[in-house]
Amino acid sequence: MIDHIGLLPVYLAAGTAVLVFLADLAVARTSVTLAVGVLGAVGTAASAVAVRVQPPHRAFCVESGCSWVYDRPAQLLAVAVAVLTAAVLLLSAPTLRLGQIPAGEYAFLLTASMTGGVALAGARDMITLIVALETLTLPLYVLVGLRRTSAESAQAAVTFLLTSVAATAVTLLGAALMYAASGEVHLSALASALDVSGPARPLAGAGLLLVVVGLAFKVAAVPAHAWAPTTYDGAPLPIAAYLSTASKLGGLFAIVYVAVLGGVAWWGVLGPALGILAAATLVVGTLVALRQRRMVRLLAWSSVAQAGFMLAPLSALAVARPSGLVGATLAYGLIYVTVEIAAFAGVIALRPPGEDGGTLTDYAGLGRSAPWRSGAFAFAAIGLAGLPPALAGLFAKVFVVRALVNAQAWVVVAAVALAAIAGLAVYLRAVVPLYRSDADVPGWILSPVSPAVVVVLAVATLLAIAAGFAPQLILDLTQ
Amino acid sequence: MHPLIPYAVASILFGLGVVGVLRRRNAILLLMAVELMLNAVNLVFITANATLPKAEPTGQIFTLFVIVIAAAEIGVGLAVVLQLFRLKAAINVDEIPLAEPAGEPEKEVADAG
Amino acid sequence: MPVELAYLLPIVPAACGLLGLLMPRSNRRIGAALGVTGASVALAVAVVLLATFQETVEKYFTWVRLGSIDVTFGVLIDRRALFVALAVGVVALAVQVYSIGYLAGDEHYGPYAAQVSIFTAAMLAVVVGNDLILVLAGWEVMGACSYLLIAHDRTLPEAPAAAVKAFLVTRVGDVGFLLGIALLGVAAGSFRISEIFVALPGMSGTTVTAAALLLLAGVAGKSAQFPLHTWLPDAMAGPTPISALIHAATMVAAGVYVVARLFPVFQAAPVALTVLGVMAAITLLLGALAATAQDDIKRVLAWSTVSQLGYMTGALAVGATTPAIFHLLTHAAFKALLFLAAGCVIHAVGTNLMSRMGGLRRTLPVTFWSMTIGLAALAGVPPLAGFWSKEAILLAAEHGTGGTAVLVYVAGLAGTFITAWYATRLWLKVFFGPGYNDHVHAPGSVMQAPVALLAVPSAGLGLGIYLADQEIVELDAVALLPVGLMLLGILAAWWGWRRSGDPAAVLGRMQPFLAAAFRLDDVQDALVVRPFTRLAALTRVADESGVDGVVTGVGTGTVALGGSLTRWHRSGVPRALAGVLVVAAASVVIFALNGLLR
Amino acid sequence: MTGLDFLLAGIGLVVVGAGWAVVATNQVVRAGLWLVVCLGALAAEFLLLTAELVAWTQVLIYLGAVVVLLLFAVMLTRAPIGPSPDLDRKIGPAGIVGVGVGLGLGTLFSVAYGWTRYDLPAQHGSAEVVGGPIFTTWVLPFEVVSVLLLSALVGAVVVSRGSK
Amino acid sequence: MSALLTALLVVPFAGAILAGVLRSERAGTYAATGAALVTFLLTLPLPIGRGEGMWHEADTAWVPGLGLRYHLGVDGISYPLIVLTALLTLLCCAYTIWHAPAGRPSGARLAALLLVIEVGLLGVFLSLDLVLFFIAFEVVLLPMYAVIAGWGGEARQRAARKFALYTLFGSVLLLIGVLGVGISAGTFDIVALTQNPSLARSTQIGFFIVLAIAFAVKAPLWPLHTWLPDAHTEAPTVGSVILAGVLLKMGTYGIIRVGLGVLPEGARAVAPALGILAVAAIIIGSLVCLAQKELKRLIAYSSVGHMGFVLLGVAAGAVSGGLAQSMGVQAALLGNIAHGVITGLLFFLAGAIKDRTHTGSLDDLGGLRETAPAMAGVLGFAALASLGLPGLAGFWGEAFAVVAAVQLGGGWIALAAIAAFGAALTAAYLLRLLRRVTHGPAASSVTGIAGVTAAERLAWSPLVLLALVLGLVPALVSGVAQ
Repeated sequence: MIDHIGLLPVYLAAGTAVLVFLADLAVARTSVTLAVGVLGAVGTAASAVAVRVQPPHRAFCVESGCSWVYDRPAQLLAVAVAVLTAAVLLLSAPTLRLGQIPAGEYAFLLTASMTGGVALAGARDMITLIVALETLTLPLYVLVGLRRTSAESAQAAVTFLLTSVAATAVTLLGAALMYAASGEVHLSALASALDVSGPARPLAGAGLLLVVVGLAFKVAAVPAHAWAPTTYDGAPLPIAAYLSTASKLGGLFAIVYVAVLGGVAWWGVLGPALGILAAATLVVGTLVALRQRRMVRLLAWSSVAQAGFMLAPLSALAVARPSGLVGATLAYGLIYVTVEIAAFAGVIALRPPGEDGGTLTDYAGLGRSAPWRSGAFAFAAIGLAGLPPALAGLFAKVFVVRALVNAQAWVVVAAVALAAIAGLAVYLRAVVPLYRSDADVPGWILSPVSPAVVVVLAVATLLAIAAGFAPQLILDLTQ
Repeated sequence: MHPLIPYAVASILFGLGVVGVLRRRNAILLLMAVELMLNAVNLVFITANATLPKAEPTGQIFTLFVIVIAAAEIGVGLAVVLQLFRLKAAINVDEIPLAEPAGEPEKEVADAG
Repeated sequence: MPVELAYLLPIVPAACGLLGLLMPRSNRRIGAALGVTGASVALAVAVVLLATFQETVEKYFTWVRLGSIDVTFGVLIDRRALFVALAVGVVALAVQVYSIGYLAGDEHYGPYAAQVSIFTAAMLAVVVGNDLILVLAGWEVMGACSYLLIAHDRTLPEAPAAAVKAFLVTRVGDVGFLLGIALLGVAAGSFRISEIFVALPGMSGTTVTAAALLLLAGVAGKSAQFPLHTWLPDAMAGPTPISALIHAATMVAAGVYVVARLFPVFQAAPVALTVLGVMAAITLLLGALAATAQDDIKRVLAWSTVSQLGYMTGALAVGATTPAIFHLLTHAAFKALLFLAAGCVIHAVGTNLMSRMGGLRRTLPVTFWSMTIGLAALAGVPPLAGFWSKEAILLAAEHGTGGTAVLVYVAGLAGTFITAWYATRLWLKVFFGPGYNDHVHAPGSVMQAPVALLAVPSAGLGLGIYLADQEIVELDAVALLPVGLMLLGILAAWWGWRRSGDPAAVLGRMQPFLAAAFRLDDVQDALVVRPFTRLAALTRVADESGVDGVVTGVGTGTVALGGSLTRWHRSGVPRALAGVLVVAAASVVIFALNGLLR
Repeated sequence: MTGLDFLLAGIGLVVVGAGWAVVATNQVVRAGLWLVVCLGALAAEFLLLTAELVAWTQVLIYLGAVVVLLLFAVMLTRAPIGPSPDLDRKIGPAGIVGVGVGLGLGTLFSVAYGWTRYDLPAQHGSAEVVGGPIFTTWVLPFEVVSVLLLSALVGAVVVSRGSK
Repeated sequence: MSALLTALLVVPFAGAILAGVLRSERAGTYAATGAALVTFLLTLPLPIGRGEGMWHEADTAWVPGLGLRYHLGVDGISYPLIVLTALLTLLCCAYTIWHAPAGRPSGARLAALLLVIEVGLLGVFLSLDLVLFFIAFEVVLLPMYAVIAGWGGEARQRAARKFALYTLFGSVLLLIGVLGVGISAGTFDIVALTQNPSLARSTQIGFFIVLAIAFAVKAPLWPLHTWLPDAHTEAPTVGSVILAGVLLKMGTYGIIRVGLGVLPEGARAVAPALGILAVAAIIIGSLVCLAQKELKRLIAYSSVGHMGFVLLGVAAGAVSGGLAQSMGVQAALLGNIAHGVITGLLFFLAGAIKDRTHTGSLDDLGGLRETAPAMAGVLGFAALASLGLPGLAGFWGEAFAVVAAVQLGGGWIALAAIAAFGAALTAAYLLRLLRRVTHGPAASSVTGIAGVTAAERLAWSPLVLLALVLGLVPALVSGVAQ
């Protein structure tokens, strides 16, 4: 008998997708479609909150484990993805109003991707995990390319697609090797089964590592990071926002599930590997971001660096209590998505509807003509830099460094430190133009910002502020 | 039978797929190469499933899912590639830049501690 | 009479000074009132205390407790201190009164008077202070005030430089002074002089010697001993009353006085005394010789001060503290007199140069007579003040044992001759001979009065003290030797004047060299000033392009690295694919090797 | 070496050869056709490994759908029928990585399995054997995949339909 | 009383928000000044009912997951700095009412930022939890950056970025050190850690070095000082005043409170190196000043020298131990306050001069006492105070840093001697400064400049007074510390 309660969020998510589609067919009005989508997403989130996680709902269990476990992390991811989808739908309002993008399909694809994300939340075996991830990713190929008239958009889509399929192939190979070595696909079973003694041991290790490398693509971590800037920059801004928040968060959780739940026997290998990955990601992402001249590319590269921060604590898997490390990682992830969505909302609010992110100089002097939007954006950027007054960002960094210092992983600490310092320079690049007192008036007339965007910007900012004053809440969520 | 044989085939096939992905300029050919990789994976699953002591056919099921995923990806992928072709009349992946075009070298210099 | 009264000695003038600084500079009357009050109160207190003096007493309270050491604020009263305080009071009062006239029409008079008051307070703090930190405070404040006062004159371009020089040179000495105090204080666990004397036997020889030598550095700075004497002549740039103040009873006297006050410390460190003796001898002759060749009347007096200080330190070097202080007092009297009188002369003829003076004895009778007394006292003509104190010193040196004593004695004898010579030269050149100046405007009574008053102690102080205390000098045959030398000097000068109108002519080619005081200024410039300015410039470059260069380098390096990484990513999609696949391949290969090697 | 082994090896050779052709040929269309051969042979391989259902699915979806799609795409992108010179980059780096992966995997497998022989389980690849779990244990991914396919469908349509 | 501590943080923060949102320029500045005034008044009753150790504490859990507690407290070490902070902020806010910088964003924003900085500073001086300390430490960074970048001179962007990144480098080390200490000691509570320093010697040394570097950047200690001159030269007057007056004190305070307090063993072990660097800072700072041509840059470098004295005291205190009871630490505290007051005054003057003459180059200045005697007088006073003239605030810190070093004997005496010589150099460059600026004939740039305005008199006189009072009654500072 299947425990349908635990699956409720997935059903609602899928239902939302279908509903959106029908709504678009019935009443072909952008606002209606979006409204349905947002409501569905919020409903999904609500159900995800409502469903109990102590003790977790389980479903599809065989003796080697369950495919679906709706526990605290699952709830976190489900809620986050749903809420982020709602936010992105709202952010899309100005773009869709222009009518160049078919709202129905757009909303459907987005909600389909959300379904993947929600499904991923509870997935506890390789098959469901990978299928869910693909469901999360595949609609994005299309969405990224939806700025029909722009070649950049198409290029972005192709880049995203090709890198993605290559990465997927690697992940699948990894899964196959693990299966060949252990005969298991359930993470709970892999935890012990991967501890192969005998000649097949390297096979298991290689499989696990390949899976992680493949998943690194989803969080845009080095080495699978190069797609992000082009893709973000070519995609419609809301989709870029989705890619850098929901999709990235999904990837992060996938890595955590596989590495922490499945890879118990290999923490000694995974830890250093992830450490190297994280360090490289931090350094490359930050330093390259230093040289970007386009806003979205800067954010993209910085989000690469942020992935580094998220992965960094896992580098201590072998030496420290994993719960603490995972807690730090997830806490950082949550705070990151909050501030990142705020940052993108700010960008959207400061740009004309349908436009791309533009260059940094396009933002010159906006601090005076649009103080509130600029202020919110600046706050978000500072949050990403991890400094007061955006305390949330600071705490996020503190969580990470604390975990690392606790594990005495000094090398990674050094990388984190460097990234933190140079990171400030990066985000200053993004913020300072807004407040250049010698700046001439912006070349285009600052358009009135859509209320939908304002809502997202305001809520995200308030959440960030709240998280700054009560970081314990975040910690409680991630313990 | 000796599982090493199909495994060897799978290994070589995957290698070939990698070669193709890294070598091909034409996006479609690139996708074909990816298909090779995926099928290599499938062969691994099937072989493993056939040799493992466990009874249930998890490997085959995994393979089925992989096939479906591959099909879906190809479908969307080709659509995307074709759109690129519509816009640029070319599907040469070399011509898709990863970074913004090099501008004038930047003046200001950040001092980091 | 309560001894607490002594607190007023430094406090009242200080208060007056601070008030004066806050007063509107335009109002001369308040300034003058405050200045005179401060000085006269101090004088009165000194007189009262001296009159009611019974025995040495110390009164103090804790100023601030730092770590384990209490810094106290208080007074240590003995007869010597009161005598010097008296002298300070007299001279300060004279200067204040005199300044009213001398600075008539100077709109910066207010701050000036206030600064003089603070100066006085500082000196008094040094004199009666019971705690070395308090002494140090007075010591340095005096330096600062001298700086302000010397720089007072806006019209003289060299004034600021002279002021800076005075402050800096003394400050360099103070480095030693501070360290010496620190050594003593730390060794004794307290900065109170009495405590230090108690703890003295317990201290290690090296500590005491080091402390004494370091203190000497400060003394040399303040009391213009070779090699730190160079600031004194330049200090002439200040207004004449300031010169009087600095040269007569304060500033320069401070060094001598402090050595006397801390003499037990120096006794415990014979090395220091030897050094002091050598210093004294050099200073004595150096000053005297330099004085012979000057044309600026104030410079003559200035250099004479240097050499007279040599006498005092010499006395200290041979352990004769009382003669030293004796000479300090007499010198205070007649040198103050001389400066103020010189001020009158300058005021009258409008120049400092003796070559532009002459025959003033008729036009300025009062000044002439008082100056005559002063010069005679300086030269040591019996029975005037200078004679007694100098005799005392020479006798002490003669009776003293060891090379130091001999050195001081010889130098002292030579000194008497030279002193008499240049004193006479000045006397003759200024008051006799043809008069260059037709319209001489006589100084007002405010300026005349102090001069006339000071003539009294200049004449009688020595005799008075001798009568009060016969032991201080014993007049025997040996005592005639300096007198003879003195007469020789006078005759020589007179003879030279008759020959060429300027005794200095005999110096011939030596004159410019002597006038420049053996070019020691240039030496100092070459050995200290220029190297340091060069070093400073060097350090600046090293710091701003070296140390900062590293920082900027790190910055540029980081950005450059970012640039090259960016360039690496400036490529086609295949790079992105390669990223994933290469790493995948690498991990596979690594595990494969691991599999092979197990 | 049993007959089965020979068959596996032989067909394996076909797979590899066709695969090589796919990545090596300088005629786009031929690449597609070689892919058909490769995948077909692979299906045969599956059959030999007693995975009938998978084999037939392979034939259906790949040969029936994917390859056709690919060929259509080739046509739509006006690929020349004849050889086209600038199809590839230098083989060097790609070759190194590819060989690395191939050899690496081969080594891993040979280390893991060596030349041990296994008996193929009978009747474990039939539709009912495989179908059973799909609709019990693996129904969740099955549902999710339906969403995936739907979105793929819609997405393909959205993209292909020219801008309004 | 413990509510008072929180109020000290809340009031300026509220004031900052108010000043930020108020539309009217004037209202904004007045609101800011009002908040600053209230804050200052709130600091005054703190000594009431003080006893041994902490006078008042406020302690509630904030982030249990981090072991982070909202733990504030005030004692003799922190109190003088708290008052100084409140006072200087008040003066600066009031200053902006009359001296709204021309051609720059609104003065209200400037005042608001100053208040935010005050929040951070007070937070640093009040916090008794290591992580809280770090957070407060960070709060100051960006507002100060904004002050420099928004209201500074020509090269402000670069200077501001340099300041931000360089000090962030220090902050990151601080974070690492703080977390390291807290984790290995099991608590982040400064009081508990100070009462029984449980860490092993080697651990202490390691973390002390990290923390010392972190604080040395802020202090700044040579050779980590090069952000300071640029920042000062570019910063607006009030920025420089706050920067030199109290911001640098976070470094020295931190090294006393956290370094010496929590890691005594480590401090003792590293003290010689610290002392040597401090003396190097004194000498090098003074020499650079001797060759400096720009007014504000000169004063900035003088800060390097003066902070050298403070750190010499700290080093001596580290060796002798006994924290606030040791002569060295007391000298350091005295030096801290004195430098805050005097350098604040100096920067006010430098700002006034630059505003009037539009040049900071010593070659173009001169003869100030002819055209603006009052200003020249105050400048002279400030310079004398700065060169450590007894009877003025500067004396005690520097003289007793030397004495404390002598007290340790051995090689420390050599350090003391060099430091004392540095004092002479200090006099040299300050006199040079005075001679170039005030003496001599009036230069064209200073002729016909306005005299001291009411606002300036208001802003300066407290500092002048303080410089004198602290000089005469140093017990005001060292007394409360004991």
